[in-house]
Amino acid sequence: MDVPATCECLSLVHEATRRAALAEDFDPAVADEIAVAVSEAMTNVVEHAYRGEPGHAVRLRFRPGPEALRIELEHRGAAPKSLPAGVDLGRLARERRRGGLGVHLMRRLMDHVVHEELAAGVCCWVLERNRPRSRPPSPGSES
Amino acid sequence: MDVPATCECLSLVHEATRRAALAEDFDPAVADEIAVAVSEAMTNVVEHAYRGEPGHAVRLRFRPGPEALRIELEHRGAAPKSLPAGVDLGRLARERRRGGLGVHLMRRLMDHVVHEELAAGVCCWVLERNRPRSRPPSPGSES
Amino acid sequence: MPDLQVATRRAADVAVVEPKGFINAHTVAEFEGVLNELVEAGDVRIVISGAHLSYVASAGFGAIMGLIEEARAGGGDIRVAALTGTVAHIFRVLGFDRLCRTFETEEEAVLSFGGS
Amino acid sequence: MPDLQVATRRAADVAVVEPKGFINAHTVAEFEGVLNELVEAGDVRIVISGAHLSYVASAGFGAIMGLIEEARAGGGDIRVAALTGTVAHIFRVLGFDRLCRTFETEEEAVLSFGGS
Ligand SMILES: Nc1ncnc2c1ncn2[C@@H]1O[C@H](COP(=O)(O)OP(=O)(O)O)[C@@H](O)[C@H]1O
Ligand SMILES: Nc1ncnc2c1ncn2[C@@H]1O[C@H](COP(=O)(O)OP(=O)(O)O)[C@@H](O)[C@H]1O
Repeated sequence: MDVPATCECLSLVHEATRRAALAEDFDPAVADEIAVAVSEAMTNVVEHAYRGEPGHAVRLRFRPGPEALRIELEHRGAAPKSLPAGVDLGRLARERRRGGLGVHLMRRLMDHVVHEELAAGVCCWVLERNRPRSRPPSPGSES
Repeated sequence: MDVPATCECLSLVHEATRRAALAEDFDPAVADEIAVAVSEAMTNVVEHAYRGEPGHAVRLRFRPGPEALRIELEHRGAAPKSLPAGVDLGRLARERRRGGLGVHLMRRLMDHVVHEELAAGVCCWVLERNRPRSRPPSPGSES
Repeated sequence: MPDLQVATRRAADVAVVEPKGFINAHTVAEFEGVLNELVEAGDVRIVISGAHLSYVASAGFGAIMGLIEEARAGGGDIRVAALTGTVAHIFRVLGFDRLCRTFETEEEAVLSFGGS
Repeated sequence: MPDLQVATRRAADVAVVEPKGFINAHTVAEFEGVLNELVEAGDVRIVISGAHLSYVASAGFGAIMGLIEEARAGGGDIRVAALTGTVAHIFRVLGFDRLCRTFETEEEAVLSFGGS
């Protein structure tokens, strides 16, 4: 599905993602988390990959698999040279920084987050959230 | 939910609507019909109410009720002076017309379709699709 | 996979147009462009194969409506094949089965034009 | 109902900011604008009441992060109350409970500033 790469579409992307996750039997609370993570990836594409320029698109795909729900956001913008490994909130606050949390939040909410270069000029955020496992009975764990 | 009033958002509106209808337990085939009808209303707002001008928004609301799923598309564009009562396909084709089917299709797919003026300058497409009824047993109908 | 891709094949003197994806007011230009080019080039025996369409909004049916009489005036026609699900339903709901001949398969639609 | 509405109330010398809806990179300007104005006016004892927020993306937390030390430098603080569901979860997940004091209710948050 092609979506205009603008922040004005964030609420609709959020809602479509939330409903896709619910349809895949994720709990409502988890569906919300997945939707927030996908909104972060969309924001990243709009603000960093396309630098806020108008007229670009993001191709959004929901790919349910047996183990996980995979969501891809394909774009033709800039690839990040490097991504922050973690964040130091206290430092960011002392430096009056208002950003720098997006990638960190995606990683905290999802089980797998990568930015791939599929081909020259074609990039993709790939986010996966594992399906809940019915925990196998661990022998001797009864108290 | 505020959505940019552009045709580029149609696929996302379609998908969000389809999933909202599925979540309300409509059959997949009916959910597709509802999504097409809402896409037609969105197209109408973009092309007629806002005349294709950029920078406008549509406020999209899903309102599930006990009898029907109601969908509202609120906008601040032009209200239609009149709407076509029906269509004569043969005549439209002979006149080489490429449009004029949108409102007709909305009406055929939904149980209730109106365009309301909520306040000065604020208009709203209201579309409703009734929930399927478990048919009441009609006495003496058994053969 | 973009939202719509339109392939054109030839089967004898019939042009088979195969849109893949969905047709709405945003993607219709692509579909209409292909039909326009065929009709303008006098390539007016056209079959639209719907096998790979997930949905078609009124804009897509409008593109057929706007060109079918032109194709007929040129001695051809626009015929439709392999509609399924919601697309077939909306086709009927709009009354297109009275405007436009439909066939179960692409082969039948192509054969319906007769050889040349 | 727009996507976000931000109301501001006063409780003694504390400004209570109550955003309603959701905060993402599109709506954050509205939220940030209100916080900015308060801090710039020296109105630096701020409580954000989250009771009517459905979700907050990183942009919303970023707005708090970017202003909290300014508010503290002016003798005030930004404190947060009544977070629920996903908003409370993301607040913790980002580690904001170490940056910013939170309270169950708006009243507790207001009282935490002490009278004046
Ligand atoms: N797609 C990208 N292209 C270029 N640089 C990027 C990209 N994504 C992230 N970065 C870099 O990583 C930093 C942190 O990104 P992110 O966590 O998304 O922060 P923010 O929340 O401010 O967008 C950015 O400030 C930017 O320097
Ligand atoms: N919101 C509107 N504002 C003004 N005119 C309208 C509006 N909606 C419909 N109309 C009028 O009704 C006609 C038919 O509308 P519609 O069925 O939506 O056709 P189309 O499929 O070409 O958009 C339009 O050509 C237009 O003249």
